[in-house]
Amino acid sequence: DPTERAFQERIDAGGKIEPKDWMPAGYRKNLIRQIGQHAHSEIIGQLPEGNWITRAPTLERKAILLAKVQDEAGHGLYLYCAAETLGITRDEMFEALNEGRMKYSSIFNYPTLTWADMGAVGWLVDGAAIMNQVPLQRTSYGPYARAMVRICKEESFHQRQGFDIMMKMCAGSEAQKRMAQDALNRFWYPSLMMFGPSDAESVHSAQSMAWKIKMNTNDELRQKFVDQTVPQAEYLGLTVPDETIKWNDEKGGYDFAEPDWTEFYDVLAGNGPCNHDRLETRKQAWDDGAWVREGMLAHAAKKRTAKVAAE
Amino acid sequence: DPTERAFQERIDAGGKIEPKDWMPAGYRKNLIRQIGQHAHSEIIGQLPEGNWITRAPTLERKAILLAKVQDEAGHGLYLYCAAETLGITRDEMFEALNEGRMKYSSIFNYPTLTWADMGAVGWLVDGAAIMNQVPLQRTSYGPYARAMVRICKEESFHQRQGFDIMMKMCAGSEAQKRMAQDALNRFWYPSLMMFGPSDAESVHSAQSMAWKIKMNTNDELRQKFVDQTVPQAEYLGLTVPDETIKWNDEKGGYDFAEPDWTEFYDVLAGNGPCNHDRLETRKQAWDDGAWVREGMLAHAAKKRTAKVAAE
Amino acid sequence: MDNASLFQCLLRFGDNTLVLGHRISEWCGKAPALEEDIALANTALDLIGQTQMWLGYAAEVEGADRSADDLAMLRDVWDFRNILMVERPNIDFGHTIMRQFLFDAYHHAQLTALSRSSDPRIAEIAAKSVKEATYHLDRSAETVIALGDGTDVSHAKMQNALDLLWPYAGEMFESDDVDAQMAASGIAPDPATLRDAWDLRVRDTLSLATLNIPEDNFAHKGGRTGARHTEHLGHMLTQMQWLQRAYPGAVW
Amino acid sequence: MDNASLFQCLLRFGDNTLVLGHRISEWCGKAPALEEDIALANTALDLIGQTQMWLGYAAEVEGADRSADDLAMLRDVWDFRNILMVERPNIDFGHTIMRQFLFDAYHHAQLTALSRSSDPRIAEIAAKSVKEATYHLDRSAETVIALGDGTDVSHAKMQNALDLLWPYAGEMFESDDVDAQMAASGIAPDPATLRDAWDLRVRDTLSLATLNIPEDNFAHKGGRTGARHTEHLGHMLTQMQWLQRAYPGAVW
Repeated sequence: DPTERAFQERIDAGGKIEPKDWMPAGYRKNLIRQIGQHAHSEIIGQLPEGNWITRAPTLERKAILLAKVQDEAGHGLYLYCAAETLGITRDEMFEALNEGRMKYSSIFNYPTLTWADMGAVGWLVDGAAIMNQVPLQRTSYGPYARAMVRICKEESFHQRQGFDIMMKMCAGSEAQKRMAQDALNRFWYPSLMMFGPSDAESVHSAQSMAWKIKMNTNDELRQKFVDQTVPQAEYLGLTVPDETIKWNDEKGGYDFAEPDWTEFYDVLAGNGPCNHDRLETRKQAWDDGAWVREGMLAHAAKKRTAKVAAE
Repeated sequence: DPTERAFQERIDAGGKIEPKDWMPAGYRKNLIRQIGQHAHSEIIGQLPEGNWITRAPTLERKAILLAKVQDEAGHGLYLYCAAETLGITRDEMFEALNEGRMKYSSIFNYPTLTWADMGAVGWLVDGAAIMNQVPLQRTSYGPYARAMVRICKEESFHQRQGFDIMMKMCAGSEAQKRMAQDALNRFWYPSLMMFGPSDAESVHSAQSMAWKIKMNTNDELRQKFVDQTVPQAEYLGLTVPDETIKWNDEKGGYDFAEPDWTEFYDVLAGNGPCNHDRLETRKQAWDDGAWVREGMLAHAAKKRTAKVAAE
Repeated sequence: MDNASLFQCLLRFGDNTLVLGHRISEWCGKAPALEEDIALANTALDLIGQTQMWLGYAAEVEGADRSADDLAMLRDVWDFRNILMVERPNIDFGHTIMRQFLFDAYHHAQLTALSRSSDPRIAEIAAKSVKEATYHLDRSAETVIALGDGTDVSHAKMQNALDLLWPYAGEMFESDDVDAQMAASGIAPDPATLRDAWDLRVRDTLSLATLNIPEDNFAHKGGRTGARHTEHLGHMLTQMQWLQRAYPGAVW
Repeated sequence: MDNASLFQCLLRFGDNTLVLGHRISEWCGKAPALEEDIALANTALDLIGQTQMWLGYAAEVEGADRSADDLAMLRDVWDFRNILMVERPNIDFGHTIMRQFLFDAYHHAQLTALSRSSDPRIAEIAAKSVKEATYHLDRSAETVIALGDGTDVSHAKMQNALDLLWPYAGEMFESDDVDAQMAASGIAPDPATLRDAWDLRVRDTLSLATLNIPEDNFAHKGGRTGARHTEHLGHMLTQMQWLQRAYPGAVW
């Protein structure tokens, strides 16, 4: 098919695809899935951090956390807009999320149990997210790539803030150090899982990479994340909860243990520690908010009618 | 009317009226109002204390408080049963409460703000209640009098527990003493109001006293309460928030300032600090519980049918 | 004018923004629409920022070696000086936005007056804050109008919110000795003087929202003097102050 | 058998009753009927009483000069050893009573076995508690049956509660080194051995209640080891521990 070949050549040459351009149905479908899932992750991702906003230890920490979840909602907004250029509405995506037809990152199905988790989420979870997102600034779909540029700038800021919390905890009291270690213990493997299973087992990988929707293999990114994070843990005086971790001179990176992929598939299947609560919270918010959305629409319609009548 | 005269003579002679006996419509109506109001007060009275069950400072205090609210629910049960002998159902009374057609004691429209309030409620509020209830053990309506006997035994126990909390607070840290004084400051006048306005202004008094539904005047009981409570406050090292309080040798009691009756009527009119929240909590509980009550009734009906079929 | 009164006055400013900011922050991730999530987080953020300034200055004035965080995290209910309205629970989005509007209309008038304070520090904080308050007021007024004049359901919910909150509005205009001292020395306006501007704005907006202002002007009070808060504040503090109470002296 | 393991074992007993007792106590004054208010208060009271005994003994075994109250009021989430199910929020009466039933059926079997413990103190506490647990189980089972076999609405709500809670039941029967030590020394049964009695009772009751047991036997865990509680426990502690945290060392 010459159209399809021309499309692929344009991508190979580093060109951007824009909303009005022709694109293969699979490209469109995969992008909607991927951008939508990313957007949903920003939205659901507000909840584990929102869980500590009301318990933030200082006014400054509360302000920083508020600003962060506000950014996340903003990222959600950019991403939903990017997905909407592909012919799906935000409400359709919300409904797909609420009904379990669309996913969000499995990491947000883990609970935040102490203040140190606010540090660990920023340091590890945002850190892992950035590994994924930085290359996506060069993704082939224009609106997605441009959204990523804005998002990456803020995410790296969030990661630094998370690391700053960890530094404070690790320089603090015994209880704070214990909290920090406990947070690392709980978030280490779930963070590794964020990159997805080894590419051999990943369904969408080869075609997505050809289309430049996916820029690196899962294993590449995971390795990069481990290589970046292990020295940071050492700097903090924390122990990565993996006894097998060891520098491998030959490959120029760390050897490390695989996460428990059974747990990963359990979480995907809905059996993560917080799947039910996270989704229930969003559904409840959506249902409780119906009268507000309807009221606003009705008022906007009245205003339009009044304006037309006045013209 | 000879029937009415015989009725009054029986009361005057100290006899008890029982459910199946003839009684004047006004006697029945007044008793339903009074017993119902008393029952509702036990039910609503659970809420200000329930507010601190989840924050009780020790396991023992939590257990004592739980036992107390359990007693109060039990008192409610006795009293609703007593009222039911007069030809009204508990559900009818609940609905009248929820719709504001029946009242409960105005004291429960005041908030409980610190742990010392658990002491003050026991000491002052239960103390004032007992002043009212002890003579009602001799009231003319049999079921009411018998309910009062059981209730009084437990109430005086509650009052001692409340005083015990106050003693601990007053023997404690500066903050605890301050808490105790603050609780007395907030509960003193509302407790005085519990006896109702001066009898001159009280609508139901004269007839109720003739019928022995009411055994003492409001002012008598208030004086008795003040005379009992002022020395207790002194013993605790607390200051009653009334600069005019002074022993009056001539009357053999304390002189004291009247509470702000405007506030009393505001609270009666629904403008107390907690009227809205208390009633809303009960309505919500009643509405949320509808499916449970209906489910239980439906199951009981099925069991009866099955039993009949089996016979 | 004595320092104790100025301290009380600053607590009243700072506790209002602290407590309302906290309430608003409870919405995180649960608003009716993404735009509202963002707007609520933004409002909470502004209010917490203002709290840092007010309580920071209060701590200096007190001179008892306490910080803004100490004031926020280590006082018990009786020492809080916010009005009762801001500690009311969120209940639903209608109550939340109605409370916000009633407060914003007051806050805007108050900060406008405070930006002319004889105390340069107060004038400076108010000048910064009034820009945020203007934006908050525009937004909450707009939302109240949209929902009041939306569907029958949204109208009923907004009327219900107004009826419930109205008795908590009057406390904003109460005055006492502290206010008298502040007014006399040109530090802060007597709250009673803010009522006309507030009335005008509120009546105008609620009329556009097709909502009826309750006739009863009974006003709950006890928050800004600390005499009697609601039961809700204590529950809020169990969350807000948890970490500082559980790990005293730790650095976060 | 070392003391540290016995301490852990006792925390597991005491934290279950503490946390569930607290959850139940949240119902105060809000139950669907007066009789339920009384029954729930009674259950909470029994559970808190049992907590005093378990944590009292735990504190002695630890020998670190802590009291039962210290253990209840001054540990943070990670040091709690209750199963996740008991820290789940009440949600509604259906969830509350279903959770109670699933726990009571376990608790009854556990206490029956513990009343034959080689540790006389444990045997004594269990013998006292098992009478209460018997009553709790009779009552919660009866209520589950009535509501499961009540109206369509009550049936649906109970099925919903069962579906949600079922993945939290499996943790009750998990074993680890601590349990192995306890079982070896005859102090406490291996939890796995309690499953048959529990299954029998639960299947019998749920069948009478016309409810379907979910087929998926996935089990959440992390509570009894402390590895990973739910987010709900931390919020509970902000309330439960408030006074002891805010006024350290005070006598109440």
